[in-house]
Amino acid sequence: MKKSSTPVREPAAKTTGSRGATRSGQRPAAPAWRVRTDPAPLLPDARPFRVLGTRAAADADPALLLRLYGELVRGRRFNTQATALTRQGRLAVYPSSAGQEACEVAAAAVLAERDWLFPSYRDTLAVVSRGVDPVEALTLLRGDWHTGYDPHRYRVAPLSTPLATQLPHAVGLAHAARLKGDDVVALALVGDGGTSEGDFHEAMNFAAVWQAPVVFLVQNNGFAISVPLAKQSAAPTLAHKAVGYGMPGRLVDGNDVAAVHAVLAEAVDRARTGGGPTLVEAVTYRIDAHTNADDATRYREDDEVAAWRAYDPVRILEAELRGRGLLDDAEAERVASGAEEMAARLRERLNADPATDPMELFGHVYAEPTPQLREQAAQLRAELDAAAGAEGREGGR
Amino acid sequence: MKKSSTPVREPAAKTTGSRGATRSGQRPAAPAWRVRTDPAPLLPDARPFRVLGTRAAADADPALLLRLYGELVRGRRFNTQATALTRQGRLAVYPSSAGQEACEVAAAAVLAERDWLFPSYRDTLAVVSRGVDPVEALTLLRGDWHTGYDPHRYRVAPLSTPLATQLPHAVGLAHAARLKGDDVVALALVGDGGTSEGDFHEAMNFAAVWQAPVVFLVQNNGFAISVPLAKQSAAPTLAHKAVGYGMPGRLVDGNDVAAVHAVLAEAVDRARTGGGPTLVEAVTYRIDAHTNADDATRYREDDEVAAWRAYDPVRILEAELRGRGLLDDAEAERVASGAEEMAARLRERLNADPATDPMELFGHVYAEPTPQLREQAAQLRAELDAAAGAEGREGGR
Amino acid sequence: MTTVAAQRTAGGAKPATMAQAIQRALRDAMADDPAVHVLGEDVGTLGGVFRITDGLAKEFGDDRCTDTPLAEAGILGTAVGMAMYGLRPVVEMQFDAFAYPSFEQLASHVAKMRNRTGGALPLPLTVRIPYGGGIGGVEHHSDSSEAYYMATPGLHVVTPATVEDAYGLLRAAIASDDPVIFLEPKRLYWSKAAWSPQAPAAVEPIGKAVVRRSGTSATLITYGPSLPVCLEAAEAARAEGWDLEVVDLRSLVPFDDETVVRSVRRTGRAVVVHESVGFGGPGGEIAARVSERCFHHLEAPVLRVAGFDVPYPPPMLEGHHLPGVDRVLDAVARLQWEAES
Amino acid sequence: MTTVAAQRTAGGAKPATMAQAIQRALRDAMADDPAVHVLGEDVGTLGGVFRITDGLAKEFGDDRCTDTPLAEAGILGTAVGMAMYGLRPVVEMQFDAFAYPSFEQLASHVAKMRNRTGGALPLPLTVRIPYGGGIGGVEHHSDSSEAYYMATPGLHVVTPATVEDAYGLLRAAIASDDPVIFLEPKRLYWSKAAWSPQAPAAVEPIGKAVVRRSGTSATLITYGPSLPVCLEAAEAARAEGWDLEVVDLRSLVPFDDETVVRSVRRTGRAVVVHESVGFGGPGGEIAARVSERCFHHLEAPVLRVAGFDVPYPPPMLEGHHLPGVDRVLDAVARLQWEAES
Ligand SMILES: Cc1ncc(C[n+]2csc(CCOP(=O)(O)OP(=O)(O)O)c2C)c(N)n1
Ligand SMILES: Cc1ncc(C[n+]2csc(CCOP(=O)(O)OP(=O)(O)O)c2C)c(N)n1
Ligand SMILES: [Mg+2]
Ligand SMILES: [Mg+2]
Repeated sequence: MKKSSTPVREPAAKTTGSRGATRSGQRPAAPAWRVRTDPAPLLPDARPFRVLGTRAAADADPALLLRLYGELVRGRRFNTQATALTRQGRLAVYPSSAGQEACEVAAAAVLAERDWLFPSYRDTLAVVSRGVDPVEALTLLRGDWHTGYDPHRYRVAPLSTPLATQLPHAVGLAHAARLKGDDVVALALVGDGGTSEGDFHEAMNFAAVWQAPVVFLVQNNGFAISVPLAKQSAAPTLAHKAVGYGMPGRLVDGNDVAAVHAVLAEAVDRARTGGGPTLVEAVTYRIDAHTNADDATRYREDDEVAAWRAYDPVRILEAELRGRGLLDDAEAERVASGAEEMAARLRERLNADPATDPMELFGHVYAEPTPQLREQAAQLRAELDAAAGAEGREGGR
Repeated sequence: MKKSSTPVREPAAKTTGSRGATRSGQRPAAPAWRVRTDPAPLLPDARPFRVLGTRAAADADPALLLRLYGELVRGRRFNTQATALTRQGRLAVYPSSAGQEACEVAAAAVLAERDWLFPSYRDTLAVVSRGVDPVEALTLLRGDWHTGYDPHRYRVAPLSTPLATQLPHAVGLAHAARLKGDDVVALALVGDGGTSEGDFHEAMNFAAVWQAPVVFLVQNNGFAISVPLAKQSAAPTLAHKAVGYGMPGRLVDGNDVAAVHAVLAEAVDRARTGGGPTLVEAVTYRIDAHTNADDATRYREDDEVAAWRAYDPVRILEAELRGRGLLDDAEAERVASGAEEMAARLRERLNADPATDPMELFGHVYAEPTPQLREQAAQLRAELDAAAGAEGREGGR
Repeated sequence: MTTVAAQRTAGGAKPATMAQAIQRALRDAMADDPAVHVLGEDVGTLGGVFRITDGLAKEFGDDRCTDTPLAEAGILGTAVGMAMYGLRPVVEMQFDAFAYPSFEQLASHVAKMRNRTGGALPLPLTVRIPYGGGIGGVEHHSDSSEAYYMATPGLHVVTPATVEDAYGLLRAAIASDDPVIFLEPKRLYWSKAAWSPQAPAAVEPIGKAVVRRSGTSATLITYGPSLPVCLEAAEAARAEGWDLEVVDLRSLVPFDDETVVRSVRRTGRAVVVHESVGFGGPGGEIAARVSERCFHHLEAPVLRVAGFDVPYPPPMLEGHHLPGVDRVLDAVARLQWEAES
Repeated sequence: MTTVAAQRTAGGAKPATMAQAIQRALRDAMADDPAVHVLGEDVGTLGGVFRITDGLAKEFGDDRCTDTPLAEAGILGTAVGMAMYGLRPVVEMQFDAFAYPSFEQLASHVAKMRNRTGGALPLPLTVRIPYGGGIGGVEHHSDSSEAYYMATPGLHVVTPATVEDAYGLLRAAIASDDPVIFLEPKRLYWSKAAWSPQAPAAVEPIGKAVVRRSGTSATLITYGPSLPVCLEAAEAARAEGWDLEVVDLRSLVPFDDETVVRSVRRTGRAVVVHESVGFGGPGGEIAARVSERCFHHLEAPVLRVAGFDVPYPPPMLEGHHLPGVDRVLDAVARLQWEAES
C-alpha cells in the first residue's frame, strides 16, 4: 500500500521554456502552467492490498483481529438470519451482504464514536455492527416505518435506497463538522454500480475541492443486480476514479478484513488530520442473490460463486488466527454460540408483530402539520374509529 | 503527445501467488484478479502539448495552418462583431469565445462532413465555423426562436444551455451510428465548469463502456462565470478524469490551434477506427467577460487577462506563419478584409428585424397539437386578430 | 370502444397478465422495426426486475436490448442521442423514484427538443416507468409521479389499466414521433385478462379515454392502478342505489376532455380517483377542468379521492394510504344527494 | 394585514428593490445565526448573477457564503448533509431550469428526510430559485417550476410578490425547521417599494395569503410575478364596472384555504392567474379547491389565466405567452355576468 502523501504542488514553470521557441522569436510566451496536484501518489496500486496470508499479517494487532473475527462471525449469522426471516414473511425484503462482511464490519470498526457512517441500502450489517439496535436497523426492511433508528443517536445516516445519493450528504456533513471545528470523519459506502451515478461524481468532486474529512468505500462486489462490472465501467479499477478528482485512490482485498481495516484506518486518519478525502475500492463478491427476491442463476455461473465462496472472509481470517495460534476450538465455539444467541434474539424480536399506528402517516411530514394534513388526519381518524366501532359491534354480537 | 494505444489486458494472475501465502497454508486463494485496462497509456502528459513554437511545427501541414489562420481571423472578428451587436440591442446576449478561437475552429475543422458536433452554449463560433449560417446560429441569442438551424442538415446539435447535458446526447448518437454501421464520430464540447456536473460523468462512463466513437473536448478557460478552476476541481488536470473511465486523457495548449487540431485529429481517428472515446483538455482563457452582461473585474485581475491576451491564439499562429514565410502582409490583409466583409454582412443581416409569428408557439410542441393546444392557439389567434382589427381601425381614423 | 375490444379478443383469447402484454408489445415493436432499441438497468440478461424485457436480449441481441450502466440521466440522455440519429429508444426506469435523476434530461431536453428546433429534431422516445404502490415496496419504490410529467409540455403521458391497453398503448407510444411517458401500474402487472397475443389489439391513437362502465348517478374519473378500485366501488354502490359510470382516462396528456365532459354532463356528479398525492396531484387539473366545463350540469362539487399528501408510506401502512373502495364510496356519498331529491 | 404592513414601514421607509430586500434578509439571517450558510454557483466573489448575495462572502467569509463547483445535485446534496449536522443552509439555484439536476435530491431526500426518520432528522434548509419569465432570457432561463414542488409533500413552497414579503418570507423560510422552496420572481427583482431596512418586517408564519385589494365583483387569485398584473387589471376593470378583489397567495404550500375561500364565497366569482403552464400547473389545484369549497357560492366557473401549455418561448415571443392585463380582463368578462343580472 502506498504511503499517504499530501498533494504536491509543482512550482509554476513556463513550459515554452523547456521546449524552447525554436523558430519564431516573436512568439509570445504562454502564461505559466501548473499541474495543481502531483498525480503519482493518487494512483492506486496495481493489485488489491492484502494483509492476511502475507508478511504484513504478522504486524496486525491480535486483539483487533480477534475483535474483527467476532464481528465477522456475528455478521455472517446476521445475514443468514435476516434472509431466513424473509422466508417467514417477517421481513419484506433483505439485501444480504454475505461474502462482504469484511467490508461491513471494518467500516463500522474503523470509526470513532463521534464519526458518522453513511450506509447504502445493502449495509444493514455495517449499521448493526456500528451499534444500532438490529430491530431498529431492520425497520426499513420489515416495513413498519422507513428509518427505524435515530441517526443522531448513533451517528448513522438512514440506509439510502436511491443509489449514491447519500454520498453528497456525507460530504456536506463532514464539511459542516470541519467548519464547526469538530473532529468528525464521515465514511460513506457505495456499490460498484453506484459509482456510475452523477451523485457519486459530484460528491467526490465537492469532497476534493473542499478537502472534506470523508472516506468513500466502494464495495465492488462484481454486480449491480444482474449487471457485471464489465458493463458498468471500463476503468482500470474503480479506485482509479480518485485521480480525476485529485484525491488518493486505494485498492484493497475486500474479503481480507485486516486489509480493509488498515486501508480505511489510514484514510480515516488522513481525513482526520486535514489530508482530505480518499476513495477506497474493496474488491469483494456478493455471495447471495441481489435480494431474496432475485434469482442470480439467471445471470451468473455457479463456478464463479463457488470460487468466491471458497475465498470466504470469515474463513480466511479464521485460518490466519488458527495458524498463528490466536484462536482455538473453544474460543471459536464461544464466538459461534454468541452469534447464535444474537440470532435467536433477533428471531424472537422480529417474530412479534410491530406496533404500527396509521396516524403516524401525518406526524412527521412537517414540524407542524399543514391545515390540509390536519383535515386528512381527521378523515383517517374517522375511518379508523368507524372501523373500530364496526368491529366492536361485531365483536359484541 | 503519447501514442494512442489500445487498452492492454493483463493476463489473469493470482495475486496471492506473487506475495505468497507465507503463514497460513490452509488459507484459500483469492479468485483471479485482473486490472481490466492498463492505466499507463491513459494518463495525460504532465504539460499541455504544443506545436507552434516547437520543433513539431516544422511538420505541420502549411495548407492546414493557413486554413486555420483564416478561420481564426474570421473567428475573432465574429466574436467582436457579435459582442458589438449586443450593445446595439440586436442580440439579447452573447457569450464570447474571444481567446478560445483556436479550440472553436479546430473543433469544427477536425470533423468530416458526416460527423456530428455537440456544442455548448459558448460555442456559436464552432457552429459557424462548421458551416452553419451565422444568423441561424445566432437565433438563440437574438431571441426570435431557440435553435435556429436544422441540426440534421449541418450535423450540429442545438447549442446547449444546460451545462454538460449535451454530452450524453453525443454518446448516444455516436453509439447509434456505430450500431447502424455508419462511419460517424461525435465531438462534444464542454467547459471546465461543466465537468463538475453529473451528466459529464455519466456521459464519459457510457462512452467508455460502449466504446462509442466520441471525443470530448473540455475548454478549460479558467473560469465558470466567476468561479476559478481551483474552486471547481482539485484534479491534477481535468484530462486526468479520463483515467477513471478507462479512456485516454490528453492535455493540449488550447491557444495553439495546430496542437488542438493535432490532438483532436488523433482522437477522432482513434474513435473512427474503433479505439473508443478520448477526453481532451485544452488549456485556454476566456478573454472577455462571461457574457456581455457580466462584469469580470469583480472576480479577476487585469494582470491575468493581460498575460493571456499577450498569448493570443491568432497572434501566435501568425508569428509562426510569418516566421516560416508562409504569410506576408498582402495575404494577411486579404484574410483580414475577408473577415471584415463577413462582419459587415452579419451586421447588415442582424440589423433587420427578424420575422416572428406568435402562432409558432403552438406549432412544434408535438407532431400534432393536442386539443388543448388547439384551443389555446385559437385564443391567441383571436387576440391577434382583435389587436390587428383595433390597429386597423386606429389606422383608419 | 368496449365492444371493439370485446370483438378483438373474441377468437382464441387466453388469459394473459399485463406484464406479458407489455413484454409482447416490446417484442412485436422490435420485430416490426429495427430502429426500436430497449435500454435500461438489468433489462438484458435478467430481463428486468419485473421480467418485462425477458427474452428480448436473447432474441434481438445485446445491441437491441442493452444493460446500461447504473445512471438514469445517462440512460435517458444517451437515448436522446440515439433518437436524434433515427432510432426509437424505449427506456426502462427501474422504479418511479429512480427516474428522478433523469429529470433534467426529461424536462430540459426530451420534452423540449422538437420545439426548440422548430420541429427539426423530433424525439421518438418512450420512457417506461413502473409506478405506484400496493406491492409492499420499501421507500422510493412506490411513487406516483405523474403530476411531474403532466406539468411538462412536450411529453405525452399515458397509463394502461387493462391488459389489452397495456399492449395497445405501448405500441402507440413506441410508434409515436413524440416522447411518451408510459406509466406501468406495478400492482396491475399480474392482473389477468383474456387477451389473444395472436391477434393483438390494433394500436389506438394516444389521447382517448374510455368508459369502462356505464352509469347514470355519478362519474368516477380514474386511470391506471385505481381503475379496478373504481369498478369494484361501482359494483358495491349498486347496493346503495347508485349507478356509477367509470371513465378510464388512459391518457393524461393529451387529455380527453370530450369523453370526460360528456359523461359528467350526463351524470351531473363526479369523483376523481387516483393514488397520487391529492394536493398538486393530477386530480386538481382534472377536477378543475371538469368543474369549469360542466359548471351548469353539476349537482355537487367535483370531489377527489387521492393518496394523502405525505411521502409514500412504508409497506405496513400503505393500506391506509391508498384510496380503496370504501373511501371512494364515502366520496360518492358526499355528492349532495339530498340536495337533488 | 395590510394595516400592519403599513405601520411597519411608516417610519423612515426608503425605496428598496426586491433584490435588496432578499439580500438584506440573507444578511440579517446570517448575522443573527451563525448556523446560516449560503452556498451556490457564483454566490461568493461575484455576489450571484442577480447580485443577491453581494457582499456576503466579504462580510461573513467564504465558509459562510461559498462558491461551489458547478453541480446542482451536489450543492443540494451537500446542503442536506450540512443541515444534518445542524447548519441552516440556504442554497441558491442560478435559474429555475438549472435546479432540475437536483430534482432527485429534492424529491427523495430534502422532502422526505424528516418523515423517513420519524422526525429525527429535520432539514432546516432553504432553496432559493429565481423563477419565471419576462426578462428576455434565452431558453431554460424562464421556467415556472412551482407545480413540481407543490406536488412533493414535505416541502414548503413560498413566493413573494412584494418587497416587504421578500424580506419577511425569506426570514421565515430560513427560520423554518422544514425545507422551504423560496421562489423569487425574476421580473420583480427590480420592483421597488418604500421599505425600511432599519426596521424590517417581523417574520410572519409561512402559510398565510393576503388580500392585496378588496373588491366585491370577483376574486383574482394569484402570486409572485402575476400580482402586479392582477392589480393593474383590477384598476383597469373599474372602467368596466367591476370591483375586483386580489388575493396574493404568498405560500403555495401550505395553502391558505381560509383566506381564499372567504374571499370567493363573498364575491362569487374567481379567476386564478399565474405564469406557469395551465395544464398540470398550480392553477388546477387552486381552481379545484375553490370550486369544491365554494360550490354553492359560485356564480360562474372558476377560470384560469396561465401561460400556454408550451415550453417557455424565446424572448421575442414571451410577450404573447405571459398572462397580461388584457387576458385577465378577458377572463373576468367570461364570468357569466349576464346570468347574474
Ligand atoms: C438511483 C437508483 N437507481 C436504481 C436503483 C435500483 N437498484 C437497487 S440496487 C441496484 C444495483 C446496485 O448495485 P451496486 O451499486 O453495485 O450495489 P450492490 O447491490 O452490488 O450492493 C439497483 C439498480 C436504485 N436503488 N437507485
Ligand atoms: C445546469 C446548469 N447550471 C448552471 C448554469 C448557469 N451557467 C451558465 S454558464 C455557467 C458557467 C459555465 O462555466 P464553464 O463550464 O467553465 O463554461 P464557460 O462559460 O467557461 O465556457 C453557468 C454556471 C447552466 N447554464 N446550466
Ligand atoms: Mg455491486
Ligand atoms: Mg470555463
